[in-house]
Amino acid sequence: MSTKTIKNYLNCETGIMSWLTTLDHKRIGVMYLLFIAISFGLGGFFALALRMELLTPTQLYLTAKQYNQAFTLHGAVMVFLFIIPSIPAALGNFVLPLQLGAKDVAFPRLNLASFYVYVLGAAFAIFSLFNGAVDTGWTFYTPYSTQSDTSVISMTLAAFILGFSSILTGVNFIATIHKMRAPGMTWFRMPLFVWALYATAIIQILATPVVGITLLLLIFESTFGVGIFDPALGGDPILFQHFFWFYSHPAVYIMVLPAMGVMSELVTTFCKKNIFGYKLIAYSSLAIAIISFLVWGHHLFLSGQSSYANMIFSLLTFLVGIPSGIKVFNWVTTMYKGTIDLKTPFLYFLSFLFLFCIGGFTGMFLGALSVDVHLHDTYFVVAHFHYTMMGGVVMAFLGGLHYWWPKMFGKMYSEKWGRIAAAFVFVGFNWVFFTQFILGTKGMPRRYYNYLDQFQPLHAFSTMGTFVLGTGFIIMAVYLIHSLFKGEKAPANPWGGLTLEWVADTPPDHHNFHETPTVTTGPYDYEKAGY
Amino acid sequence: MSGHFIIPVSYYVKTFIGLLFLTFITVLAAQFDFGALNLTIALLIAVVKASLVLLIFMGLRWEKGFTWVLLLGSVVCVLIFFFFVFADLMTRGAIDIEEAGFHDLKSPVIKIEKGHAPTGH
Amino acid sequence: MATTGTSFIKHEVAHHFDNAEQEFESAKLGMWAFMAQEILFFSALFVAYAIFRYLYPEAFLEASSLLSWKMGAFNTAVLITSSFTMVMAVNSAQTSQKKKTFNFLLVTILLAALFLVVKYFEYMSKFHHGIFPPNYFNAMAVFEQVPIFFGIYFVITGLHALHILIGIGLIIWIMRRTARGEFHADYFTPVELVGLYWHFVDLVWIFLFPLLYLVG
Amino acid sequence: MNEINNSLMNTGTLWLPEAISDIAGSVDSLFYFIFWISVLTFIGIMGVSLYFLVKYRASNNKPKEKHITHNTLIEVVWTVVPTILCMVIFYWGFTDYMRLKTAPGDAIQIRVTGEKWLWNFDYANGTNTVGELAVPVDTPVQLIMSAKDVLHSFFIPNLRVKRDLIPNRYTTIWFEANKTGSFQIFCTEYCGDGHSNMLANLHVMPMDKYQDWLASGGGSNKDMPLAELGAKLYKQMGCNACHTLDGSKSVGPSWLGVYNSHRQLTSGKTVTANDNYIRQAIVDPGSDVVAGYPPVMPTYAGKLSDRDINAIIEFIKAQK
Ligand code: HEA
Ligand code: HEA
Ligand code: HEC
Ligand code: CUA
Ligand SMILES: [Cu+2]
Repeated sequence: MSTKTIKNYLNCETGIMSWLTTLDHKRIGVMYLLFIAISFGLGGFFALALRMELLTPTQLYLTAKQYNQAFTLHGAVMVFLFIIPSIPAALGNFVLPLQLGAKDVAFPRLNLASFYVYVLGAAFAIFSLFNGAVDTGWTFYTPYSTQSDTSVISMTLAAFILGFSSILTGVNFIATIHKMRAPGMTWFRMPLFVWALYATAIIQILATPVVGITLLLLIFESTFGVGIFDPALGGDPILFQHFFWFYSHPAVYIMVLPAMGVMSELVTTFCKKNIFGYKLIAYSSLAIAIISFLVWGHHLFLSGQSSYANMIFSLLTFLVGIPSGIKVFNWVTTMYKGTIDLKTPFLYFLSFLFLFCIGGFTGMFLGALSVDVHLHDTYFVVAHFHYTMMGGVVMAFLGGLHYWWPKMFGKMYSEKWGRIAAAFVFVGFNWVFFTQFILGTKGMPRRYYNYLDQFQPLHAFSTMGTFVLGTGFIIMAVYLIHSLFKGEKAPANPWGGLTLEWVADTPPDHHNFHETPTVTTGPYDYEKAGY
Repeated sequence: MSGHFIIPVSYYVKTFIGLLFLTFITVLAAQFDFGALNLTIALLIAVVKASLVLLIFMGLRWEKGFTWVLLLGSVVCVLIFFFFVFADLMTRGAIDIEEAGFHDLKSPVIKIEKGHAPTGH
Repeated sequence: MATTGTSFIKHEVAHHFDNAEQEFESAKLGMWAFMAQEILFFSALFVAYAIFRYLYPEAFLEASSLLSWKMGAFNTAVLITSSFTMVMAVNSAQTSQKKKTFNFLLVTILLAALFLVVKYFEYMSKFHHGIFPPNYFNAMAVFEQVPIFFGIYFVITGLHALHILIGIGLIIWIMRRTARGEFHADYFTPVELVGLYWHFVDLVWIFLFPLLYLVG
Repeated sequence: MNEINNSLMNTGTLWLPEAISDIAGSVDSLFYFIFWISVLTFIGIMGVSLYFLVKYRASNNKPKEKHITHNTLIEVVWTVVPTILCMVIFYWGFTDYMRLKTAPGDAIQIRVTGEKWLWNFDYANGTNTVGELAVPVDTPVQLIMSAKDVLHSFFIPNLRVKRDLIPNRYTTIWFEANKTGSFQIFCTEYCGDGHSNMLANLHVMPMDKYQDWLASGGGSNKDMPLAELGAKLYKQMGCNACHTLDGSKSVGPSWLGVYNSHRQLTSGKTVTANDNYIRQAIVDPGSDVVAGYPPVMPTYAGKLSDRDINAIIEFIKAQK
């Protein structure tokens, strides 16, 4: 089957059609990556637009409606188009079968289908953008969303379709992980990234359908009226919030679990050390996945939900902190007596550690009932979720991207510029969002187009940081694209990683491995490797 | 051979007859009023029927562990969903007594008393 | 188990699998995962149903009495029968009985179509009496929340009917492949998977029937 | 009544605005408790990481050692300690929450209605105000709230209270302010274009002043010149949520140059915006809708006295 040639998955077939009809998980991963990068640019564009408007307390250049559309589209694009597929669908697709020593995912056709479903969903989202946009906030709360005259229907339909793409990816990963492992790869010899994707896939399968049906109900509600969310008919708008967060809370762990998986890979490779507490990290992924189903009500503390429910949800919310903490402590301890190499991906590891801890700790503030009464729907929440999503997930995504970039494209990027960009992103990010914690505790509500004059200095300061952050991303785009054309040729294993993807060629062969690898040890046995 | 199992047709026939019979019982039971038990009885029969379909027609009985985990996992999820939403709904206004005095509106604050459901707009 | 008869087509294991066993098991596992997804998909509707039944019991009683339980019961029997013929089709495929497989599948489709026809008449008679989803509802009802019941009713039965339509499409697809002789004792994965899907559709209806038609 | 005199940014501690009730103070204590736990843990984690980073840099050659992959004691410690801390935080948060939630039986009750995009306050004696909530100091006050159209949320940062308002349902909050002065009220549940302008003022006053205020039907404006009153009402009644004075288009048309101009209506008619037209536009906005705008303006019939309306007309006249 696999004849020894220098052909790899990138050049074994050529022409645009060979990409569009490919069943190769690596190519599908790369196509996802492209779309995700574009989505991030789009979401970032809206972020810049809304931050600019917030430079002054009153109108600068957008109308109230345009501003509301800007943050809605920013949130919706970032969440549904960018962050949910980012690590699983782009990096995961590329890396997972390689790490398992498999030739492909279990259902390559389904994989391609999920990509096209994603594209279809994206098309609906873009359509809604030009068809009056949406101004409901990414949460689509009723009854506002059933009354808004903007194109809520096409945007919810988009989210609905994108949800299915995510479900299909999840189904595929579950089957792949169960059935496609290389000989000798027992469950506890799987890399932790695989464990993380496994836990993620479970949430994807069990939570996403609920948001699907919820959004569908919303569509029916605004077209025919179903009545269940409509207070005028005796329906209950809070029910919509239950339905929405039943998915959307687990969804934040769909985002962060794979990110944590990437972290585990980075810390071992760049510390050249066997991971501390392998099993605990693996189990904590599952624990987080399970607990994530039990806490959605912390978004409803002030919505009119009963106090009993508030109590239960608050209690359970605190439980998530524990497995997250276990992971954090394990990573830190892994560095102990390691051989630490501060390469660009590891810088992102450190950024993640720093920012995610802040994001997580502020989550504790929000989980405490009485404190949340003050903080709910203020900029404190905005800062919290940017610290977890941008500071956590995006940093991990960037770390993973830089880590696997040589494997994906066979080219090295400039290490120097990589570090400079990482510094810009880190500084810029804190600049923008740490400021917002203070704004929030001082009482500045979120989704505000106009604000009190006294908040202006901090808002303006935050906006300035956006440009530092943006600069970081522009530098990154430049050197990454540059490396594709002019980059040095990458060796098969530039970082000295031990997981199976580093055994494959760089870039990998169309069939991944020339012969199926056999696994005899755990994934991070650096001791044996001589460190 | 794991995975490939061929089940004797007689199983299917018996299950089929059982299902038809249970449908009949469901309809029959609905003709009598057992008061609060009505729903329980109907659901109980439905669960038995569903289990028959799952176990025999869908072959769950012969499936391996993980399929069970998936299935039970999803059922547990549904139960969590039910349980927590009801935990909210049924206790609204319950520990904050002060709040309980104010639901003259037609709203699902707490359950509207039997016979007092508001009529007309 | 050898492939019997010459009218069958030998199945090629996809390149990324080691053997047919692995291929079959992956497919089946994937399908079960998908079933789990389907359960959650419908669950939200059941939760909504439960809540409003709990809040407005009288309205639900009244609304349910506007439905014809006879049609519901008939359709339940139809679906159960179709589930049975489906399972027989799978069994025939497993034992390389091409003709039988085909015929059982055909009967399944006919039953599915019968279900939809009954459903059509049911909808029509509702529309005739002004029973529409809430925005267009113009029937006489004592209780104000009766439209909510019908809102849920139309969404849930509508989605169920959609699942049946998709099921019919899938069955047609495997019928064509059966006719070509692709399924036999060595390879019948698609038949079995479509079977799983079809039973799920039946499963949902098993709950819908008493909940919607027999409130009381 | 004077403008807000207590700034959120410049009072209180570094993080939180001034607290003006006992419970608010207790909430702040919990806030700082979590804050310091977080800061300390954070410094711990970062400090240890930094130390490792420096000590175990690849360039620091070090002897080959057995890799440590387990240490049951430490793993148990870092599971159990956070668990305990979390439970403390939970319990504290929950008890304070219940205090925030459960009003004493003798509280003064005021009804609050939120609608796009203004706050209505109804007092037991029939006094009705828009955008101005007056309460006595050191007295428990309970707000019984509901929304007219979509969700809103009532937020007084200085009191650390907030709660959503829902159509067709009542929610409540209560507080006992211990300091007089004027404080900011926000709407914090997104409710559309005017969301960020859906503001109101809380005036905490001594009991006797409060009684006077109530008796005079929500503060007397009798002595104020019309145009000045109009300017006040423009803000207080929430007209500014939809109408600008600088000619820029918001939810509704700007008031700049409206008076006596020709208005194109959706019905196709053109009318002159004279006093009668403006009065009609205020008390029955649905009757003449200006072309190019949605018919979303709420009616002010019953909320504005004749004198108020005259005052607004004078104010609109002055916008040239
Ligand atoms: C990737 C995304 C992500 C992640 C990982 C999290 C993680 C957490 N979030 Fe967050 N959250 C969001 C995204 C995320 N969140 C979003 C998008 C919203 C708002 C949506 C909207 O309204 O638009 C939100 C809103 C939100 C709210 C509602 C706020 C409100 O609207 O009033 C709450 C309340 O409890 C909350 C809590 C938490 C908690 C407890 C965690 C925990 O998982 C954090 C756990 C981690 C740690 C605690 C740090 C590491 C632990 C240690 C080092 C151990 C030591 C710890 C202790 C001693 C405590 N989040
Ligand atoms: C993954 C999720 C994610 C990410 C990464 C971000 C990133 C950013 N977000 Fe966003 N945000 C949300 C998710 C996210 N956000 C959500 C869910 C909401 C809530 C919405 C709601 O209320 O409904 C929100 C709301 C929100 C608000 C609150 C609005 C309000 O309440 O009124 C603000 C305000 O400052 C903000 C700012 C920013 C900024 C400055 C960034 C920056 O980090 C962005 C940095 C990016 C860039 C500057 C672009 C750089 C790109 C390029 C230069 C091009 C490169 C492109 C290619 C190579 C193709 N966001
Ligand atoms: C919810 C937003 C909103 C609020 C609050 C609001 N308006 Fe309006 N107003 C509108 C809109 C939209 C129009 C244009 C459509 C129409 O004529 O109804 C309008 C039109 C008018 C007009 C006619 C102006 C013209 O250009 O012909 C007057 C006068 C007016 N409003 C006065 C007021 C006053 C006085 C208040 C406060 C007491 C107020 N409005 C509050 C939305 C609002
Ligand atoms: Cu009212 Cu926001
Ligand atoms: Cu959450």
